Amino acid sequence: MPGLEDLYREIILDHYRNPRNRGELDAPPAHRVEGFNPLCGDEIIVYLDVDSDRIADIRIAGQGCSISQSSASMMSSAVKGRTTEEARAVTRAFKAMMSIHESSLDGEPDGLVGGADGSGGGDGDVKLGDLEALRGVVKFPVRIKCATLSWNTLAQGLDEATEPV
Amino acid sequence: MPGLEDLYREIILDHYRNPRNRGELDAPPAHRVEGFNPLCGDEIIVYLDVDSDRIADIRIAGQGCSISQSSASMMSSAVKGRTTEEARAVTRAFKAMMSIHESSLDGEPDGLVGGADGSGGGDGDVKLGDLEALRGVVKFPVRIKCATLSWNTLAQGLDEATEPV
Amino acid sequence: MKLDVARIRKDFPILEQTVADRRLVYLDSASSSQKPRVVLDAMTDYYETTHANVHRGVYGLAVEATERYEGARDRVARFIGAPSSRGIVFTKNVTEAINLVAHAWGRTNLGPGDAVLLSEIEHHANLVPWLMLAEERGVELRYLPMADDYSLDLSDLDRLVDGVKLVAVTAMSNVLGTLTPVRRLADAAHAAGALCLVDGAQYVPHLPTDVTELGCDFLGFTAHKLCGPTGIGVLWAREELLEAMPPFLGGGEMIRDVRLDGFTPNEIPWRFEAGTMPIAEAIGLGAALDYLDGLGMEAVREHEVSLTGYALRHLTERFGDELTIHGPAEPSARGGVLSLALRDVHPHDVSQVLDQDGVCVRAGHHCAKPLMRRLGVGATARASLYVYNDTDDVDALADSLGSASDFFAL
Amino acid sequence: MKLDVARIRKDFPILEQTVADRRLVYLDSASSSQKPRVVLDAMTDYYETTHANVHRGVYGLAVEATERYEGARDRVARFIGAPSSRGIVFTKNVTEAINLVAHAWGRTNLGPGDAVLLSEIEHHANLVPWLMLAEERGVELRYLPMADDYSLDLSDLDRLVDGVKLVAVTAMSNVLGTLTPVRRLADAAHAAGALCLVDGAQYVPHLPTDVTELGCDFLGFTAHKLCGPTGIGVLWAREELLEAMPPFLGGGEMIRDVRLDGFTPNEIPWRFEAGTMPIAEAIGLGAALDYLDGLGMEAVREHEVSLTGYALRHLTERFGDELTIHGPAEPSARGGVLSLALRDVHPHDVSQVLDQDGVCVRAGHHCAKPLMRRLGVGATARASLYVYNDTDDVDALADSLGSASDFFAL
Ligand SMILES: Cc1ncc(COP(=O)(O)O)c(C=O)c1O
Ligand SMILES: Cc1ncc(COP(=O)(O)O)c(C=O)c1O
Repeated sequence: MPGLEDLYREIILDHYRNPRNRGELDAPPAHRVEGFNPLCGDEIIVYLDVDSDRIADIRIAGQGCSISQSSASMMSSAVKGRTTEEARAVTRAFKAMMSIHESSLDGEPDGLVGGADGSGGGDGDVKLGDLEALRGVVKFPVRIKCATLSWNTLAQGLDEATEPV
Repeated sequence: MPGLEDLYREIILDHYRNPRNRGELDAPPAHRVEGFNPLCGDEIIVYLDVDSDRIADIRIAGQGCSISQSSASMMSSAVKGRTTEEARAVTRAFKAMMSIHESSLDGEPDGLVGGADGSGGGDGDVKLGDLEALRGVVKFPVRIKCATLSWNTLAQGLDEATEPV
Repeated sequence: MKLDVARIRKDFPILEQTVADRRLVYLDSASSSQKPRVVLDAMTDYYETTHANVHRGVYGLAVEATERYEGARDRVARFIGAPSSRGIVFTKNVTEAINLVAHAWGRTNLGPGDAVLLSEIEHHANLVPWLMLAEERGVELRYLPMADDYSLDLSDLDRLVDGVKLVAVTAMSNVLGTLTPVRRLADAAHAAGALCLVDGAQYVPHLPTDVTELGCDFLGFTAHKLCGPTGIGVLWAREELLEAMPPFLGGGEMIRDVRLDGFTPNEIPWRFEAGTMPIAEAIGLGAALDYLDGLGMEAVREHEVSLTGYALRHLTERFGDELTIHGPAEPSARGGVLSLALRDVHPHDVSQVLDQDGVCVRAGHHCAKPLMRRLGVGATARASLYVYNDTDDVDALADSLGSASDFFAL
Repeated sequence: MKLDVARIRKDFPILEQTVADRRLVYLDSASSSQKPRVVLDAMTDYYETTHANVHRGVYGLAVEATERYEGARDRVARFIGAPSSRGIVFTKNVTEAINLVAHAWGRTNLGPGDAVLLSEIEHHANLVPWLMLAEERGVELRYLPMADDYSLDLSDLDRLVDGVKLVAVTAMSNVLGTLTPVRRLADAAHAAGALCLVDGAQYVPHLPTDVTELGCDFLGFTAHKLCGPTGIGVLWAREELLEAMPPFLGGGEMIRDVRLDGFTPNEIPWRFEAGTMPIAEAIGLGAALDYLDGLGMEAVREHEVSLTGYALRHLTERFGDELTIHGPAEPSARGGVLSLALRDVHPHDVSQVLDQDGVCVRAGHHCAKPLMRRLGVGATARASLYVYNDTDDVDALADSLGSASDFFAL
């Protein structure tokens, strides 16, 4: 049985206690996207300010467990200031890291998650940095949803923000 | 295990092969009532000609197994020419004989069948005659519905025929 | 590969019973099959080691229970060749599966002036939901008739299918054994701009099933007829259809969010699984599919064609005109369902005599009253075959029919 | 009479498990209870000796299966003090039972301008069916609020009940443990000319139940929370109400006759049981009720009041302000459901730490999102007690909460 220290790395607890980019942005002009984890009731709200294909600002609101909150916090740091393409690449790389097992739990079934093909999509050299700390979550399949919630919400936000009007 | 001879008494087979009062009556003036056994698809149609509270004539149509057909045939002989009150008394007595177990099969559950209280209702001296041959049916609970089908249909017909218009 | 029936029979505890010193001759699998020990063990093992409610817990047991439940969904998808398990909805039986479609898809897509094409040979499960919809919504119902050789009469198909929005048919008749031309009907439906629902209650347990080859849009079946437990059935549907369907039953699990003034439904397939599902039963169903795949569905089908052929020949030789068998004469055109009429002896009486010999056949209308009327009978005595039946069972049936014939001789 | 928990624990095979050398501490019975061996044996025995489809066969097995299935119905009627088994309908879970009422009774009796009174503390199973009906039919939904002591606030009852056609409430909250004043609500409903539906999912497993004393018109509950199997639930209703209700699901068994242009429904209760029912599960449910009656429901209730009292005292002493317990303070006013908030540690994280010690509690919204919003939380960690729990389990919970508190200390 994997131990708690596999899940709750120090850096995760740090992001949980001191979340980065916490708050709201005026929407509009910012995009506001909500994500739910029906399993546990977690709610994430992502505010995105996309300026000519670059994430000029991002804010995270909502509530959730240490994993979903720290993942959201790390995500916000990882994509802030990046282009939407770069943000999408990190998302794919992160979801690839998380993709093992997600199928058999109450998320998307087999092979329908972006992750698997993302990892074969040439994002091999994306640096995950701090996000690597979340790798241990894979050993706790039911928590994968917690870790990916903010990323799925971000992906939806990027789609909406870059949609031709 | 009760044997076939408990169920299929000679007199039953005789009524089955040579059903009495088989046929139809013009309705109106006669009353026509249908009964179904949803278990096996048996259908009985009873035609009743009730003249000032007496069953002047009765005819049986429909199709069914030896038990339902012979029971209908015996019933028709038993009530033809009787007053509706007498017919009701025989019905109660017959259903009392059949009442064991009917509850737990797919008919009316516990204690809601007329039988039980009918037997306490002073019909103790009603002579069942040939109908006694059907007593063995009680050992084959699932066939009780076959034996009572025509009687339930008769009861409904008597209610309709004697309803104040 | 041939089935080793003697070995298979040992897997089914109930078949060890004797009745009046003879072995139990169970010929009612079309109504419900018996269960091999592995299926019962899978469920008991689940309860004894892993039970917890699924999808809602972080703790180990709940995670494991969820994995086993969702694993059963994947297993079902594989068994019927479904492209993904997202199209697999668990229900309590195939009846609920068809009602689900009638409610969630039917009420959204059908109104006055719309038509649904059924057939005369359907089980009540594929009639009553549509009759209810017809009554409520003024939907028109049309019926493919039965031909005199017990096949579906397609001579009028073009006219009948014209303008319908759904063709809903059984893949195999539970009374006649008739295999229907599902692919052709699905293609005709699609050409007419309609969808095709298949009632696979009798088909899936007995033939290799591939939803892509069948070409249908919805397929329903039920676990208790294929060595699985009672209490669980399956609706498979093309994912795009499920995605577009509103929920049917409301409650826990099928929601994403609930407020006092409204709710947001969950993703498919969970959108259609309200409340605590038959968890142990899903696991039992998975074990049943493992068991059948272990035998090989091709082998199962071969066994049944050959045994049905034996039964048709043997019974016809022995009883001649005394015995009518309502169903196709050609074993390859049918399943192992033999609806018998012994002279004018009522099926109920036939079954009663057979029961004395431990021969279990079903007497009744088999939940197909319109078909009974079409056949001009009130009921039939139906013997149906499965993996654990062999020629001894057929011989016992024949002998016992002989006794019934004698007993009721004039 | 006191429960002999040590002996009871031996009846539950799953409780023999150890996690990291410690005994399994199962505290999630509000979600689903564990099953005693007698229940598993009853189902296995049924499959191994008696299985056949019910209500349709003349042969011995089918008759016996029918008797066992209908016997389970009688058993259920006795357990809840129902005047007869004609009012007992088997469903797949309580969620389906409530949906059945919303469809068959609701769609017949409720339209625009009509109102239904629910409460803020309901499980989604008693919210979503009514939300769906409200959306479809323009029915108005009203809510009894929760008071700050976690009871239902009845101060506005007269106004709220005025003009409603149905009052639908839980008898015990699955989050707070609150027992609601069912009798008073039923009387208020009747005085207002309305009916009263009770969601007994949490009540029936834990307290002696008598529908006549409760005074309600409909009662639903679910087998898997009272030592019974998954896959079966119960709707009890007053017979006159069932008699007047049209069918819900259509198919075999619920009909009297079917024609190509219409059908005649069967008598109650079978009118509401379409298709092959969870037969083995009904028998398992019967065995579960035998088991509980063997313990004595009065004794079960006493045990839980005393254990809940112990837990409330013990946890409050040990954790003080660190731990919030969302629910009534008085054990006699509640069931053994303890919704915990440990400082600001997220329930998901609490449950994860507890799982390491083999302590199973549920973290989440418990299918009561409106109540979560009312409590101002996203989720709680819920420990719930049953007949096999004792003070050792509560102590293990407390110790493990201590670890969680340390682990997440700033
Ligand atoms: C109060 C209450 N109502 C309804 C339900 C739903 O029960 P089921 O999921 O068995 O339908 C539950 C349990 O989940 C409950 O606690
Ligand atoms: C062709 C067909 N459809 C539907 C059903 C209904 O199955 P269930 O009762 O499991 O819903 C049956 C069996 O009874 C069947 O044979």
